[in-house]
Amino acid sequence: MYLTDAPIDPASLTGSVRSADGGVCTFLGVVRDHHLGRATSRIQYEAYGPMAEAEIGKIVESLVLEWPETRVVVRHRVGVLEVGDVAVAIVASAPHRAEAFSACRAAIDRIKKTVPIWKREFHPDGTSDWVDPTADPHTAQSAVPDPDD
Amino acid sequence: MYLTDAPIDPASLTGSVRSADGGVCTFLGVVRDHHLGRATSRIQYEAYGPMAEAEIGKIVESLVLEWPETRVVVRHRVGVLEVGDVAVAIVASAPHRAEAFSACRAAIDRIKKTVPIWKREFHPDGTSDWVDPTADPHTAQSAVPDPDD
Amino acid sequence: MRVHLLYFATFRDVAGRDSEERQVAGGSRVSDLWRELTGEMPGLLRTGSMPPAAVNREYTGSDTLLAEGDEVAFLPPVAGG
Amino acid sequence: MRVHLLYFATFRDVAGRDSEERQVAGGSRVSDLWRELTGEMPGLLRTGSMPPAAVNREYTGSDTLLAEGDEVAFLPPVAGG
Repeated sequence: MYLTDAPIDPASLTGSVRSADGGVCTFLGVVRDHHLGRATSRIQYEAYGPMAEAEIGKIVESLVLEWPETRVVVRHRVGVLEVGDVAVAIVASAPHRAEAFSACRAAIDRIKKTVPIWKREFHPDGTSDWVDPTADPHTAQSAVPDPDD
Repeated sequence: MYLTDAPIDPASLTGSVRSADGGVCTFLGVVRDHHLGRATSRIQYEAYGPMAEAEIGKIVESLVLEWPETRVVVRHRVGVLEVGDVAVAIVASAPHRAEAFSACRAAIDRIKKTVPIWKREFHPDGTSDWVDPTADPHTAQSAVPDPDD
Repeated sequence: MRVHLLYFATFRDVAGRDSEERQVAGGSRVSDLWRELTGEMPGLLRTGSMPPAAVNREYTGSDTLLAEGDEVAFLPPVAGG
Repeated sequence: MRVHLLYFATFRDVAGRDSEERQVAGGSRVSDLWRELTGEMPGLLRTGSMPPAAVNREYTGSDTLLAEGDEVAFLPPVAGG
Protein backbone atom coordinates (compact mmCIF):
# COMPACT_ATOMS: atom_id res chain seq x y z
CA MET A 1 0.00 0.00 0.00
CA TYR A 2 1.47 3.31 -1.08
CA LEU A 3 -1.23 5.57 0.34
CA THR A 4 -1.70 6.20 4.02
CA ASP A 5 -3.86 8.43 6.14
CA ALA A 6 -1.42 8.21 9.07
CA PRO A 7 1.63 10.45 9.51
CA ILE A 8 4.61 9.24 7.50
CA ASP A 9 7.74 8.36 9.46
CA PRO A 10 10.56 8.50 6.89
CA ALA A 11 12.91 6.54 9.15
CA SER A 12 10.55 3.57 9.00
CA LEU A 13 10.93 3.36 5.21
CA THR A 14 14.62 2.49 5.08
CA GLY A 15 14.03 -1.15 6.03
CA SER A 16 14.41 -2.19 2.38
CA VAL A 17 17.98 -0.93 2.17
CA ARG A 18 20.19 -3.95 1.52
CA SER A 19 23.75 -4.52 2.69
CA ALA A 20 24.90 -4.13 -0.93
CA ASP A 21 23.45 -0.61 -1.10
CA GLY A 22 25.94 2.20 -0.62
CA GLY A 23 23.66 5.10 -1.50
CA VAL A 24 20.24 6.00 -0.18
CA CYS A 25 18.45 9.02 -1.57
CA THR A 26 15.29 10.17 0.17
CA PHE A 27 12.84 12.80 -0.97
CA LEU A 28 10.24 14.29 1.34
CA GLY A 29 7.52 16.53 0.02
CA VAL A 30 6.49 18.75 2.92
CA VAL A 31 3.44 21.00 3.28
CA ARG A 32 4.64 24.59 2.86
CA ASP A 33 3.23 27.66 4.54
CA HIS A 34 2.54 29.39 1.22
CA HIS A 35 1.89 28.73 -2.46
CA LEU A 36 1.82 31.22 -5.33
CA GLY A 37 2.19 34.07 -2.90
CA ARG A 38 -0.76 33.13 -0.70
CA ALA A 39 -0.54 31.80 2.83
CA THR A 40 -1.51 28.17 3.36
CA SER A 41 -2.97 27.03 6.66
CA ARG A 42 -3.41 23.36 5.76
CA ILE A 43 -3.86 21.04 2.81
CA GLN A 44 -6.32 18.28 2.08
CA TYR A 45 -4.99 15.48 -0.10
CA GLU A 46 -7.60 13.39 -1.87
CA ALA A 47 -6.87 10.30 -3.96
CA TYR A 48 -8.73 8.04 -6.35
CA GLY A 49 -7.44 5.36 -4.02
CA PRO A 50 -7.35 2.11 -6.00
CA MET A 51 -6.18 3.82 -9.17
CA ALA A 52 -3.54 5.85 -7.32
CA GLU A 53 -2.19 2.64 -5.78
CA ALA A 54 -2.00 1.04 -9.22
CA GLU A 55 -0.36 4.07 -10.83
CA ILE A 56 2.30 4.34 -8.13
CA GLY A 57 2.88 0.61 -8.55
CA LYS A 58 3.46 1.10 -12.26
CA ILE A 59 5.91 3.92 -11.57
CA VAL A 60 7.87 1.79 -9.11
CA GLU A 61 7.99 -1.05 -11.67
CA SER A 62 9.19 1.33 -14.37
CA LEU A 63 11.96 2.63 -12.12
CA VAL A 64 13.20 -0.84 -11.29
CA LEU A 65 13.27 -1.70 -15.01
CA GLU A 66 15.25 1.46 -15.71
CA TRP A 67 17.62 1.13 -12.72
CA PRO A 68 17.60 -2.62 -12.00
CA GLU A 69 19.84 -2.42 -8.95
CA THR A 70 17.66 0.17 -7.28
CA ARG A 71 14.90 -0.32 -4.72
CA VAL A 72 12.24 2.32 -4.37
CA VAL A 73 9.82 2.77 -1.49
CA VAL A 74 6.94 5.26 -1.76
CA ARG A 75 4.41 6.56 0.74
CA HIS A 76 1.86 9.24 -0.04
CA ARG A 77 -0.35 10.74 2.61
CA VAL A 78 -4.05 11.46 2.14
CA GLY A 79 -6.34 13.49 4.36
CA VAL A 80 -5.84 16.86 6.00
CA LEU A 81 -2.20 17.88 6.59
CA GLU A 82 -0.74 20.76 8.54
CA VAL A 83 2.22 22.91 7.53
CA GLY A 84 5.40 20.88 8.00
CA ASP A 85 3.69 17.50 7.59
CA VAL A 86 5.24 15.05 5.15
CA ALA A 87 2.93 14.58 2.16
CA VAL A 88 5.09 12.17 0.22
CA ALA A 89 8.23 10.18 1.04
CA ILE A 90 10.40 8.33 -1.44
CA VAL A 91 13.41 6.22 -0.52
CA ALA A 92 15.63 4.98 -3.35
CA SER A 93 18.59 2.79 -2.47
CA ALA A 94 21.22 1.42 -4.81
CA PRO A 95 24.80 0.20 -4.80
CA HIS A 96 25.93 3.60 -6.10
CA ARG A 97 24.66 7.08 -5.49
CA ALA A 98 24.00 8.07 -9.12
CA GLU A 99 21.23 5.52 -9.51
CA ALA A 100 19.76 6.33 -6.13
CA PHE A 101 19.50 10.03 -6.99
CA SER A 102 18.16 9.41 -10.50
CA ALA A 103 15.52 6.92 -9.42
CA CYS A 104 14.38 9.12 -6.51
CA ARG A 105 14.07 12.18 -8.73
CA ALA A 106 12.26 10.24 -11.46
CA ALA A 107 9.89 8.80 -8.86
CA ILE A 108 8.66 12.15 -7.57
CA ASP A 109 8.50 13.65 -11.07
CA ARG A 110 6.34 10.78 -12.34
CA ILE A 111 4.15 10.70 -9.24
CA LYS A 112 3.33 14.37 -9.67
CA LYS A 113 2.48 13.83 -13.31
CA THR A 114 0.20 10.80 -13.43
CA VAL A 115 -1.02 9.64 -10.01
CA PRO A 116 -4.67 10.62 -9.39
CA ILE A 117 -4.17 12.62 -6.23
CA TRP A 118 -5.49 16.13 -5.70
CA LYS A 119 -4.76 18.77 -3.15
CA ARG A 120 -6.92 21.52 -1.78
CA GLU A 121 -5.19 24.41 -0.11
CA PHE A 122 -6.91 26.13 2.76
CA HIS A 123 -5.99 29.74 3.40
CA PRO A 124 -6.10 31.64 6.68
CA ASP A 125 -9.02 33.73 5.35
CA GLY A 126 -11.20 30.64 5.10
CA THR A 127 -11.09 30.22 1.33
CA SER A 128 -9.67 27.17 -0.39
CA ASP A 129 -8.44 26.15 -3.85
CA TRP A 130 -7.90 22.90 -5.65
CA VAL A 131 -4.33 23.21 -6.87
CA ASP A 132 -3.98 23.01 -10.66
CA PRO A 133 -0.30 22.71 -11.59
CA THR A 134 -1.17 22.88 -15.29
CA ALA A 135 -2.96 26.21 -15.21
CA ASP A 136 -1.99 29.82 -15.01
CA PRO A 137 -1.55 30.71 -11.32
CA HIS A 138 -4.33 33.31 -11.39
CA THR A 139 -7.01 31.39 -13.24
CA ALA A 140 -6.19 28.32 -11.13
CA GLN A 141 -7.61 29.89 -7.97
CA SER A 142 -11.23 29.12 -7.33
CA ALA A 143 -11.58 30.54 -3.83
CA VAL A 144 -14.22 28.04 -2.77
CA PRO A 145 -15.33 29.00 0.75
CA ASP A 146 -14.08 26.64 3.41
CA PRO A 147 -17.11 24.89 4.90
CA ASP A 148 -15.23 24.31 8.15
CA ASP A 149 -14.53 27.98 8.87
CA MET B 1 30.83 20.54 13.48
CA TYR B 2 30.41 18.33 10.45
CA LEU B 3 32.42 15.34 11.66
CA THR B 4 31.23 13.00 14.35
CA ASP B 5 32.45 9.77 15.86
CA ALA B 6 28.97 8.89 17.09
CA PRO B 7 26.33 7.10 14.99
CA ILE B 8 24.46 9.47 12.69
CA ASP B 9 20.71 9.70 13.16
CA PRO B 10 19.41 11.15 9.88
CA ALA B 11 16.08 12.07 11.44
CA SER B 12 17.85 14.44 13.81
CA LEU B 13 19.21 16.47 10.88
CA THR B 14 15.90 17.74 9.53
CA GLY B 15 15.55 20.39 12.23
CA SER B 16 16.75 23.07 9.80
CA VAL B 17 13.83 22.53 7.42
CA ARG B 18 11.80 25.71 7.36
CA SER B 19 8.06 26.10 6.92
CA ALA B 20 8.73 27.61 3.49
CA ASP B 21 10.51 24.45 2.35
CA GLY B 22 8.45 22.09 0.23
CA GLY B 23 11.21 19.69 -0.76
CA VAL B 24 13.74 17.85 1.36
CA CYS B 25 16.33 15.65 -0.32
CA THR B 26 18.47 13.46 1.88
CA PHE B 27 21.47 11.40 0.87
CA LEU B 28 22.91 8.69 3.08
CA GLY B 29 26.19 7.02 2.27
CA VAL B 30 26.05 3.58 3.87
CA VAL B 31 28.85 1.07 4.45
CA ARG B 32 28.43 -1.70 1.89
CA ASP B 33 29.29 -5.35 2.31
CA HIS B 34 31.61 -5.36 -0.70
CA HIS B 35 33.77 -3.13 -2.87
CA LEU B 36 35.45 -3.94 -6.18
CA GLY B 37 34.38 -7.55 -5.87
CA ARG B 38 35.87 -8.12 -2.41
CA ALA B 39 33.92 -8.60 0.77
CA THR B 40 34.07 -5.80 3.33
CA SER B 41 33.72 -6.56 7.01
CA ARG B 42 34.07 -2.99 8.29
CA ILE B 43 35.51 0.39 7.37
CA GLN B 44 37.68 2.82 9.25
CA TYR B 45 37.15 6.47 8.33
CA GLU B 46 39.99 8.80 9.17
CA ALA B 47 39.93 12.57 8.72
CA TYR B 48 42.36 15.45 8.82
CA GLY B 49 39.84 16.85 11.26
CA PRO B 50 40.27 20.63 11.28
CA MET B 51 40.88 20.78 7.54
CA ALA B 52 37.96 18.45 6.77
CA GLU B 53 35.68 20.69 8.86
CA ALA B 54 36.89 23.74 6.94
CA GLU B 55 36.53 22.06 3.55
CA ILE B 56 32.99 20.88 4.25
CA GLY B 57 32.22 24.40 5.44
CA LYS B 58 33.45 25.81 2.14
CA ILE B 59 31.32 23.33 0.22
CA VAL B 60 28.21 24.25 2.20
CA GLU B 61 28.91 27.94 1.57
CA SER B 62 29.38 27.31 -2.16
CA LEU B 63 26.06 25.44 -2.32
CA VAL B 64 24.16 28.22 -0.62
CA LEU B 65 25.67 30.75 -3.03
CA GLU B 66 24.63 28.58 -5.97
CA TRP B 67 21.14 27.74 -4.63
CA PRO B 68 20.38 30.66 -2.29
CA GLU B 69 17.04 29.32 -1.09
CA THR B 70 18.53 26.00 -0.07
CA ARG B 71 19.75 24.87 3.34
CA VAL B 72 22.26 22.08 3.55
CA VAL B 73 23.16 20.03 6.61
CA VAL B 74 26.12 17.63 6.52
CA ARG B 75 27.38 15.00 8.95
CA HIS B 76 30.32 12.72 8.24
CA ARG B 77 31.25 9.88 10.51
CA VAL B 78 34.81 9.02 11.49
CA GLY B 79 36.09 5.91 13.24
CA VAL B 80 35.30 2.25 12.66
CA LEU B 81 31.96 1.54 10.98
CA GLU B 82 30.15 -1.73 10.42
CA VAL B 83 28.25 -2.75 7.29
CA GLY B 84 24.98 -0.81 7.18
CA ASP B 85 26.26 2.11 9.25
CA VAL B 86 25.70 5.61 7.88
CA ALA B 87 29.04 7.14 6.88
CA VAL B 88 27.70 10.43 5.58
CA ALA B 89 24.32 12.16 5.73
CA ILE B 90 23.30 15.22 3.74
CA VAL B 91 19.97 16.99 4.07
CA ALA B 92 19.14 19.69 1.53
CA SER B 93 15.86 21.55 1.90
CA ALA B 94 14.42 24.18 -0.42
CA PRO B 95 11.11 25.68 -1.44
CA HIS B 96 11.10 23.47 -4.56
CA ARG B 97 12.38 19.99 -5.17
CA ALA B 98 14.71 20.76 -8.08
CA GLU B 99 17.04 22.84 -5.91
CA ALA B 100 16.90 20.34 -3.07
CA PHE B 101 17.97 17.49 -5.36
CA SER B 102 20.67 19.54 -7.12
CA ALA B 103 22.21 20.86 -3.92
CA CYS B 104 22.17 17.44 -2.26
CA ARG B 105 23.81 15.77 -5.25
CA ALA B 106 26.42 18.53 -5.57
CA ALA B 107 27.17 18.26 -1.84
CA ILE B 108 28.08 14.59 -1.90
CA ASP B 109 29.98 14.91 -5.19
CA ARG B 110 32.10 17.75 -3.81
CA ILE B 111 32.63 16.08 -0.44
CA LYS B 112 34.00 12.99 -2.14
CA LYS B 113 36.33 15.10 -4.25
CA THR B 114 38.03 17.50 -1.86
CA VAL B 115 37.43 16.74 1.81
CA PRO B 116 40.48 15.13 3.46
CA ILE B 117 38.85 11.95 4.68
CA TRP B 118 40.20 8.48 4.01
CA LYS B 119 38.73 5.06 4.36
CA ARG B 120 40.34 1.76 5.04
CA GLU B 121 38.42 -1.34 4.16
CA PHE B 122 38.85 -4.42 6.30
CA HIS B 123 38.19 -7.74 4.63
CA PRO B 124 37.03 -10.98 6.27
CA ASP B 125 40.48 -12.52 5.58
CA GLY B 126 42.13 -9.95 7.85
CA THR B 127 43.68 -7.80 5.15
CA SER B 128 42.82 -4.15 4.68
CA ASP B 129 43.19 -1.47 1.99
CA TRP B 130 43.14 2.26 1.93
CA VAL B 131 40.58 3.03 -0.76
CA ASP B 132 41.96 5.03 -3.68
CA PRO B 133 39.10 6.19 -5.92
CA THR B 134 41.59 7.66 -8.39
CA ALA B 135 43.54 4.50 -9.04
CA ASP B 136 43.07 1.38 -11.07
CA PRO B 137 41.11 -1.10 -8.93
CA HIS B 138 43.93 -3.63 -8.91
CA THR B 139 46.89 -1.38 -8.20
CA ALA B 140 44.82 0.37 -5.52
CA GLN B 141 44.85 -2.66 -3.23
CA SER B 142 47.65 -2.71 -0.72
CA ALA B 143 46.55 -5.64 1.42
CA VAL B 144 48.03 -4.25 4.63
CA PRO B 145 47.53 -6.92 7.33
CA ASP B 146 44.90 -6.00 9.88
CA PRO B 147 46.66 -5.55 13.23
CA ASP B 148 43.42 -6.32 15.08
CA ASP B 149 42.95 -9.78 13.56
CA MET C 1 -26.39 0.08 -19.98
CA ARG C 2 -25.16 1.49 -16.68
CA VAL C 3 -21.76 2.80 -15.67
CA HIS C 4 -20.49 3.83 -12.25
CA LEU C 5 -19.23 7.40 -12.47
CA LEU C 6 -16.82 8.91 -9.94
CA TYR C 7 -16.17 12.62 -9.28
CA PHE C 8 -13.03 13.93 -7.62
CA ALA C 9 -11.75 17.24 -6.32
CA THR C 10 -13.03 20.24 -8.28
CA PHE C 11 -15.32 18.01 -10.37
CA ARG C 12 -16.96 16.75 -7.22
CA ASP C 13 -17.51 20.33 -6.09
CA VAL C 14 -19.17 21.10 -9.46
CA ALA C 15 -21.26 17.92 -9.52
CA GLY C 16 -22.22 18.14 -5.86
CA ARG C 17 -21.72 14.38 -5.46
CA ASP C 18 -18.81 11.97 -5.45
CA SER C 19 -20.39 9.19 -7.50
CA GLU C 20 -23.47 8.15 -9.40
CA GLU C 21 -24.88 5.26 -11.39
CA ARG C 22 -25.60 6.56 -14.87
CA GLN C 23 -27.51 5.09 -17.80
CA VAL C 24 -25.63 5.48 -21.11
CA ALA C 25 -26.61 4.41 -24.62
CA GLY C 26 -25.09 1.19 -25.97
CA GLY C 27 -22.03 1.98 -28.11
CA SER C 28 -21.22 5.13 -26.11
CA ARG C 29 -17.62 6.16 -25.96
CA VAL C 30 -15.79 8.03 -23.20
CA SER C 31 -16.04 11.24 -25.23
CA ASP C 32 -19.81 10.83 -25.56
CA LEU C 33 -20.19 10.60 -21.82
CA TRP C 34 -18.03 13.69 -21.31
CA ARG C 35 -20.16 15.63 -23.78
CA GLU C 36 -23.30 14.58 -21.96
CA LEU C 37 -21.89 15.53 -18.56
CA THR C 38 -20.65 18.94 -19.65
CA GLY C 39 -24.02 19.61 -21.25
CA GLU C 40 -25.62 19.12 -17.84
CA MET C 41 -22.79 20.71 -15.83
CA PRO C 42 -20.89 23.33 -17.83
CA GLY C 43 -18.80 23.99 -14.72
CA LEU C 44 -16.86 20.83 -15.56
CA LEU C 45 -15.36 22.71 -18.50
CA ARG C 46 -13.44 25.13 -16.31
CA THR C 47 -10.31 23.02 -16.55
CA GLY C 48 -10.47 23.25 -20.34
CA SER C 49 -11.03 20.51 -22.91
CA MET C 50 -11.70 16.88 -22.04
CA PRO C 51 -9.53 15.89 -19.10
CA PRO C 52 -7.75 12.54 -18.79
CA ALA C 53 -10.25 9.75 -18.26
CA ALA C 54 -9.97 6.44 -16.48
CA VAL C 55 -12.07 3.36 -17.12
CA ASN C 56 -11.82 0.66 -14.50
CA ARG C 57 -8.91 2.52 -12.87
CA GLU C 58 -6.75 2.72 -15.98
CA TYR C 59 -6.06 5.79 -18.05
CA THR C 60 -7.83 5.44 -21.35
CA GLY C 61 -8.43 7.36 -24.57
CA SER C 62 -11.53 9.36 -25.41
CA ASP C 63 -12.53 6.82 -28.09
CA THR C 64 -12.77 3.91 -25.67
CA LEU C 65 -16.14 2.16 -25.83
CA LEU C 66 -17.96 1.94 -22.53
CA ALA C 67 -19.28 -1.37 -21.26
CA GLU C 68 -21.93 -2.34 -18.75
CA GLY C 69 -20.66 -1.89 -15.19
CA ASP C 70 -17.58 0.14 -16.09
CA GLU C 71 -16.15 2.40 -13.40
CA VAL C 72 -15.54 5.72 -15.13
CA ALA C 73 -13.79 8.85 -13.86
CA PHE C 74 -12.77 12.08 -15.49
CA LEU C 75 -9.72 13.37 -13.68
CA PRO C 76 -9.08 17.04 -12.89
CA PRO C 77 -5.40 18.09 -13.08
CA VAL C 78 -3.54 15.92 -10.60
CA ALA C 79 -1.44 17.55 -7.87
CA GLY C 80 0.12 14.78 -5.81
CA GLY C 81 3.54 14.94 -4.24
CA MET D 1 63.19 26.64 10.30
CA ARG D 2 60.78 24.01 11.54
CA VAL D 3 57.49 22.80 10.15
CA HIS D 4 54.94 20.46 11.68
CA LEU D 5 54.34 17.61 9.27
CA LEU D 6 51.24 15.38 9.37
CA TYR D 7 50.83 11.94 7.81
CA PHE D 8 47.46 10.39 7.02
CA ALA D 9 46.16 7.05 5.84
CA THR D 10 48.54 5.20 3.52
CA PHE D 11 51.23 7.86 4.03
CA ARG D 12 51.11 7.25 7.77
CA ASP D 13 51.51 3.53 7.17
CA VAL D 14 54.58 4.25 5.02
CA ALA D 15 56.08 6.79 7.44
CA GLY D 16 55.30 4.76 10.52
CA ARG D 17 54.22 7.89 12.37
CA ASP D 18 51.35 10.35 12.21
CA SER D 19 53.32 13.55 12.68
CA GLU D 20 56.79 14.97 13.13
CA GLU D 21 58.60 18.25 13.65
CA ARG D 22 60.94 18.66 10.72
CA GLN D 23 63.79 21.09 10.08
CA VAL D 24 63.67 22.53 6.54
CA ALA D 25 66.02 25.01 4.84
CA GLY D 26 64.90 28.64 4.63
CA GLY D 27 63.28 29.34 1.27
CA SER D 28 62.03 25.78 0.94
CA ARG D 29 58.90 25.25 -1.09
CA VAL D 30 56.28 22.56 -0.71
CA SER D 31 57.80 20.67 -3.65
CA ASP D 32 61.25 20.73 -2.00
CA LEU D 33 59.84 19.12 1.10
CA TRP D 34 58.06 16.46 -0.95
CA ARG D 35 61.30 15.65 -2.78
CA GLU D 36 63.11 15.31 0.52
CA LEU D 37 60.44 13.06 2.00
CA THR D 38 60.25 10.76 -1.00
CA GLY D 39 64.05 10.50 -0.99
CA GLU D 40 63.83 9.13 2.54
CA MET D 41 60.62 7.15 2.02
CA PRO D 42 60.17 6.04 -1.59
CA GLY D 43 56.99 4.26 -0.50
CA LEU D 44 55.28 7.65 -0.52
CA LEU D 45 55.50 7.58 -4.31
CA ARG D 46 53.10 4.69 -4.67
CA THR D 47 50.19 7.04 -5.26
CA GLY D 48 52.12 8.58 -8.18
CA SER D 49 53.42 12.13 -8.57
CA MET D 50 53.20 14.81 -5.87
CA PRO D 51 49.82 14.54 -4.17
CA PRO D 52 47.70 17.51 -3.14
CA ALA D 53 49.33 19.40 -0.30
CA ALA D 54 47.87 21.47 2.50
CA VAL D 55 49.65 24.21 4.42
CA ASN D 56 47.90 25.35 7.55
CA ARG D 57 44.83 23.32 6.60
CA GLU D 58 44.37 24.90 3.16
CA TYR D 59 45.05 23.28 -0.18
CA THR D 60 48.09 24.93 -1.70
CA GLY D 61 50.31 24.69 -4.77
CA SER D 62 53.67 22.96 -4.95
CA ASP D 63 55.45 26.33 -5.32
CA THR D 64 54.24 27.68 -1.99
CA LEU D 65 57.07 28.87 0.25
CA LEU D 66 57.13 27.27 3.65
CA ALA D 67 57.32 29.40 6.80
CA GLU D 68 58.40 28.71 10.34
CA GLY D 69 55.74 26.80 12.23
CA ASP D 70 53.67 25.84 9.21
CA GLU D 71 51.45 22.79 9.54
CA VAL D 72 52.09 20.78 6.37
CA ALA D 73 50.36 17.68 5.07
CA PHE D 74 50.56 15.74 1.84
CA LEU D 75 47.20 14.15 1.20
CA PRO D 76 46.74 10.67 -0.22
CA PRO D 77 43.72 10.28 -2.52
CA VAL D 78 40.68 11.23 -0.47
CA ALA D 79 37.79 8.78 -0.14
CA GLY D 80 35.17 10.39 2.04
CA GLY D 81 31.45 9.99 1.60
